[in-house]
Amino acid sequence: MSERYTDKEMMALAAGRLVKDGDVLFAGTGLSMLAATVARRVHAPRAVVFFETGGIDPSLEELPLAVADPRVMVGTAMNSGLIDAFSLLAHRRLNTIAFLGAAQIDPYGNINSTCLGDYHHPKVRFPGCGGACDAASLAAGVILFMQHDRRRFVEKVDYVSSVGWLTGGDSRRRAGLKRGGPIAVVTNLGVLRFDDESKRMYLAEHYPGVTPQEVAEHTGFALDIGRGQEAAPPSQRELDTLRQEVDPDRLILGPPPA
Amino acid sequence: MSERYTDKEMMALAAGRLVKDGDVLFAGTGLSMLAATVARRVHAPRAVVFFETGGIDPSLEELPLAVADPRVMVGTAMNSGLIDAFSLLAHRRLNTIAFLGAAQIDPYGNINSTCLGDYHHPKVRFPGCGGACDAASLAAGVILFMQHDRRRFVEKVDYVSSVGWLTGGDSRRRAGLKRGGPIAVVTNLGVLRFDDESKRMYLAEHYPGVTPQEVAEHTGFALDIGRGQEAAPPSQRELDTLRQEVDPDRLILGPPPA
Amino acid sequence: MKVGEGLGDKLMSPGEAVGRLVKDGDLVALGGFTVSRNPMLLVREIIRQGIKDLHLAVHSQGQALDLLVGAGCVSRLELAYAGTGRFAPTAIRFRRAVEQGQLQVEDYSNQHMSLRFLAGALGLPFMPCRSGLGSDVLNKQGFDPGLRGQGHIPPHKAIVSQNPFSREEDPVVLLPALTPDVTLLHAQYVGDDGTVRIKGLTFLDLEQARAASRVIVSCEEIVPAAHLRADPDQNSLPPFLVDAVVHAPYGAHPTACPYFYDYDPRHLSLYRQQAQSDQAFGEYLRQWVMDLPGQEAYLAQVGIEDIMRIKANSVLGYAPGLDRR
Amino acid sequence: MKVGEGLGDKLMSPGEAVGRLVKDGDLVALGGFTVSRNPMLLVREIIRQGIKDLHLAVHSQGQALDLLVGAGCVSRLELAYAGTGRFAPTAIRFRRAVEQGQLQVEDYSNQHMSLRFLAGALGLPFMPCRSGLGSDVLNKQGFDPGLRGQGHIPPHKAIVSQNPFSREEDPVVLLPALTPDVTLLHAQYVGDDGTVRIKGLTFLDLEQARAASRVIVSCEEIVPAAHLRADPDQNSLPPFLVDAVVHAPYGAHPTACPYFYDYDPRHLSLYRQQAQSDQAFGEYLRQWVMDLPGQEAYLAQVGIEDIMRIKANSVLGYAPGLDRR
Repeated sequence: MSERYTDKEMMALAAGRLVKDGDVLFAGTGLSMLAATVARRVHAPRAVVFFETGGIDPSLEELPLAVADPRVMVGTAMNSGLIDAFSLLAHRRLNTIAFLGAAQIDPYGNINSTCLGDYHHPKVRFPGCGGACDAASLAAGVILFMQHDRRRFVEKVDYVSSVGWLTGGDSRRRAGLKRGGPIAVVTNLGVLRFDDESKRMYLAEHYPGVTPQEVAEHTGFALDIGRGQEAAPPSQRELDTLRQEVDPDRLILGPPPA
Repeated sequence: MSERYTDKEMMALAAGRLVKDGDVLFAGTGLSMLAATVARRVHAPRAVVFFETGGIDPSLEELPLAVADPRVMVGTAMNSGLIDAFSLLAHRRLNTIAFLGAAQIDPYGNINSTCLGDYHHPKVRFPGCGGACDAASLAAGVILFMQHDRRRFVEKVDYVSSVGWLTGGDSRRRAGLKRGGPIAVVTNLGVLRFDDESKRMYLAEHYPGVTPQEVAEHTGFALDIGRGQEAAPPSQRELDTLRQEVDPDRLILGPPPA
Repeated sequence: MKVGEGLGDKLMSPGEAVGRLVKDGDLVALGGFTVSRNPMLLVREIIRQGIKDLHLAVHSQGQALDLLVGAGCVSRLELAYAGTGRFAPTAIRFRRAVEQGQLQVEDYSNQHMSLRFLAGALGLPFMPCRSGLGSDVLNKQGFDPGLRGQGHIPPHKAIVSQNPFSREEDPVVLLPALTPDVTLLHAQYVGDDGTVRIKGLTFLDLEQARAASRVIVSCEEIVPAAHLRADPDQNSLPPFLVDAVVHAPYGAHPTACPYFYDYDPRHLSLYRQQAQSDQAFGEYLRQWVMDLPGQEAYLAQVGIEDIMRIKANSVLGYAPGLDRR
Repeated sequence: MKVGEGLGDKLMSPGEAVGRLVKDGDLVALGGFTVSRNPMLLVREIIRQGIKDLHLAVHSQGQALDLLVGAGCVSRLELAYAGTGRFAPTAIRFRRAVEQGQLQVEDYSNQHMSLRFLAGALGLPFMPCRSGLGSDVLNKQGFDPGLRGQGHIPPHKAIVSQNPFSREEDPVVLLPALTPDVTLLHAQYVGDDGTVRIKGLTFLDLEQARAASRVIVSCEEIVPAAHLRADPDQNSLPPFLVDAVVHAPYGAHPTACPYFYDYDPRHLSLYRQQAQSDQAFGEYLRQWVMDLPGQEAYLAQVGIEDIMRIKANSVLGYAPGLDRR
């Protein structure tokens, strides 16, 4: 257990642990591909991955670098398009879990992937909400990936691209969203969850070697760290699966541990 | 030109003559199949046939007996389903012409294929509007087939399954239907059209051997017969095409002329 | 591994599939269209199990609808069309049941039903359209207004309202989504992972399946999943939308299953005759449904001669030269 | 008859197709998705012809969008996402144009754009959905409110209203249909009758084509219609929805065309570098667009080495083992 590992490895594995067997995973690329794939190989063999582009349950012999990568069209149960993919995302009989990332996040898990500054005169323009807005609205649950720093964890995001728990409490339901909402935020420091009642973010797990105080310091809003537990380090099986089977070329994992 | 022919042959050919080259034909089965196919072979080679079931431009080596017949799925440009078919029917760039039949018709070309008597306690129940209501609403034009008798040509149909010119004038447009409306009614006695202004039915053509008076007598409402011309009899080429190429087994044409 | 074993619990006999997944009072959608790919084997099983009070939702249905209605399994019906083309321009037992007041019927058009299933499949509450404006399809309601908003009956049959994106007068029809309890389909192929492939026209089968809470697929063949996954562009439904797979060769007879067999003109003509009277129809039910629990016995009664007559040419998809008079 | 002759007037050079069918100010939809099947050859031709003031409508677009925006052909853009995944998480010239106020942008989600094109394809005026409730995608408008209802801009970005089929509070989003003047697609196959077959994921291409007034399809191969019509389940569009067919081998480069070639990591990295500065981007435009009117010259400049590196395995659909760092 003393093997070294990188932040990205820990993030992929921490997110993978949140997947339940039978979940239907709406994956982006990058870390979400790793999390979904490692989960299927380690503990959730009946979890299924699909992409908003219409690739449903691909074999993923090689890692796709975009959701429209030809690698998401191979060995699938079916190839279709966006209309079908969003039909699955919203399906009442499926426990669809979406992995999303963003530039900014607020204490209720609302995220911004559109712009910094004023929408009409942005300082920085990002790609836009893409399918994240749809996943955040319609999936049965959302798992968020974030780099943990104060400029990204902010009291109020500049633009709500994709809703989380809105203003907390039952505000999400009152806005008309019947299910879903963020389950957890997986960062390079730990795993944050949302209070059952208030729906405000709190620290659930800090990674080995990270203190709760460090997490609070890297968060741009007041964060409840009282419930934080130390996360289990990666198991050998998890690391081996991730490194040898899922991303052997380290296309997404990047450099190995120093 | 003295060759004998049956009512059904004349009807198929009279309707076929109304097809223009390049029309996109929404066909049912029966006479409409014959009309569409003979038109393509005689004078409108670029007319295309499609079916509400999703069969688009089939080769029609054998005549289908229903719009879901496997014979509408062969040699097509594409096989799809109802959603795609209705998308074509309504398409603003296509001159879609639908062939429809019914149990009753009124002077404005509104038709009934649902029931006789009160809708809630019908004396006779028919199959229902199917895709005819959609074609009558959305196509660029409609050609109707009717057996010509007083019980079928009525002042007021018992149930408007599929709209024609509604109450005449611009009432169709005022109801929200942007285009379309019936072009002609092809019967076993002649071809009826609709007045440009009033949209009321009038006799345009009576078949050779049929008098305008006979047509009026078989019509259950007052019919303008003043504009009636004698239709051209079937040409040898039309008859040969119909009999030898389109329905050689007379599956739809029925018994040959006595 | 034997073909089919990969399906595990999903592979069911007709009795198991219907017994577990179809309940009295369910809102049931039937796949296929008039004379093609009707889920006949599943429908005969529903009749044998005596399931009652079904609420059917179909676009244009023929044989499966008529048999279920004739057997008294159906209380309510939303439809666009009931018939089998030239064999029965109006479905015969359907016609009789409506004329005798035994069936509550709500009429829609085929595009209406298409969009209602599509709305259900997409998780949308309703769908706009323009079809039927000015017609009695929108002006007249079949279901008792007192029952609106209860059970499976939406609060409005349809609503005509102004298009909010137009500044001119522009009426549009709003149609309520359909979300069946269970959809019954007959497909050519199911992979041993549950992947479904329908060949030829798909009609509304895919929308009906995606709109449903439960899906039963009967199929001509169960094939290795690897075969279907080698060409996923052609597949129709993913495994996780399918609850039960029933291996049912000739499971759509007497309707067609393209590339396997044509519709059976002799059986459809026989049915037309027997459906004309209550007594003869009772005899048909006894002879072809109640007394024939197994598909083998059913096919034996159809007879090898007719089975061979309707066998499809596997390139053309139908039986060329079949006597269809 | 030579392959392609059956297309008659529909078979056009890129210059003819764009010159006849794309006009200044048009509402243009681009097929493909981020790094796959972008209509790159057609887009380079639009740039060479100096077409201006385009109003683009896309879901998630990458390379084609960025090149058109960078070349100054676009005034307005409705989109859900602009990027090419790892190669440019935000499309680079798009980002610069927005930050410099050179582009009017209206943000929607991918489902929003899907449903808007679907509405256009079905001839429906709008489509309901539930995505985006409570978000700034619905709360904030990009286009000048004074321009709403003019030209290609619908009178409302979206409307949130009560679901008329629910007796409880139930807000729904209504989205206006999109009906492009012209849609540009790149497909693998077009038959010499104009039938289109897209292999692999179809994204929104089919809805975008069916929603449009005019359709230009560039393709890897023009093949005998009989080949496509022997398996019509796999076909994507009928001939009568296609106005121009452009024979364009490698016409999606540097994005992928599944089963023919992968995306080109070296070219996308080169583009990323050159797109960073106005000057280098100008150089890219000159080198790769303006000075290269023919596809042969373009491919010669890409070079046989990279052409072979990205050549897809025809079974897998991509280039296995391609160095994608």
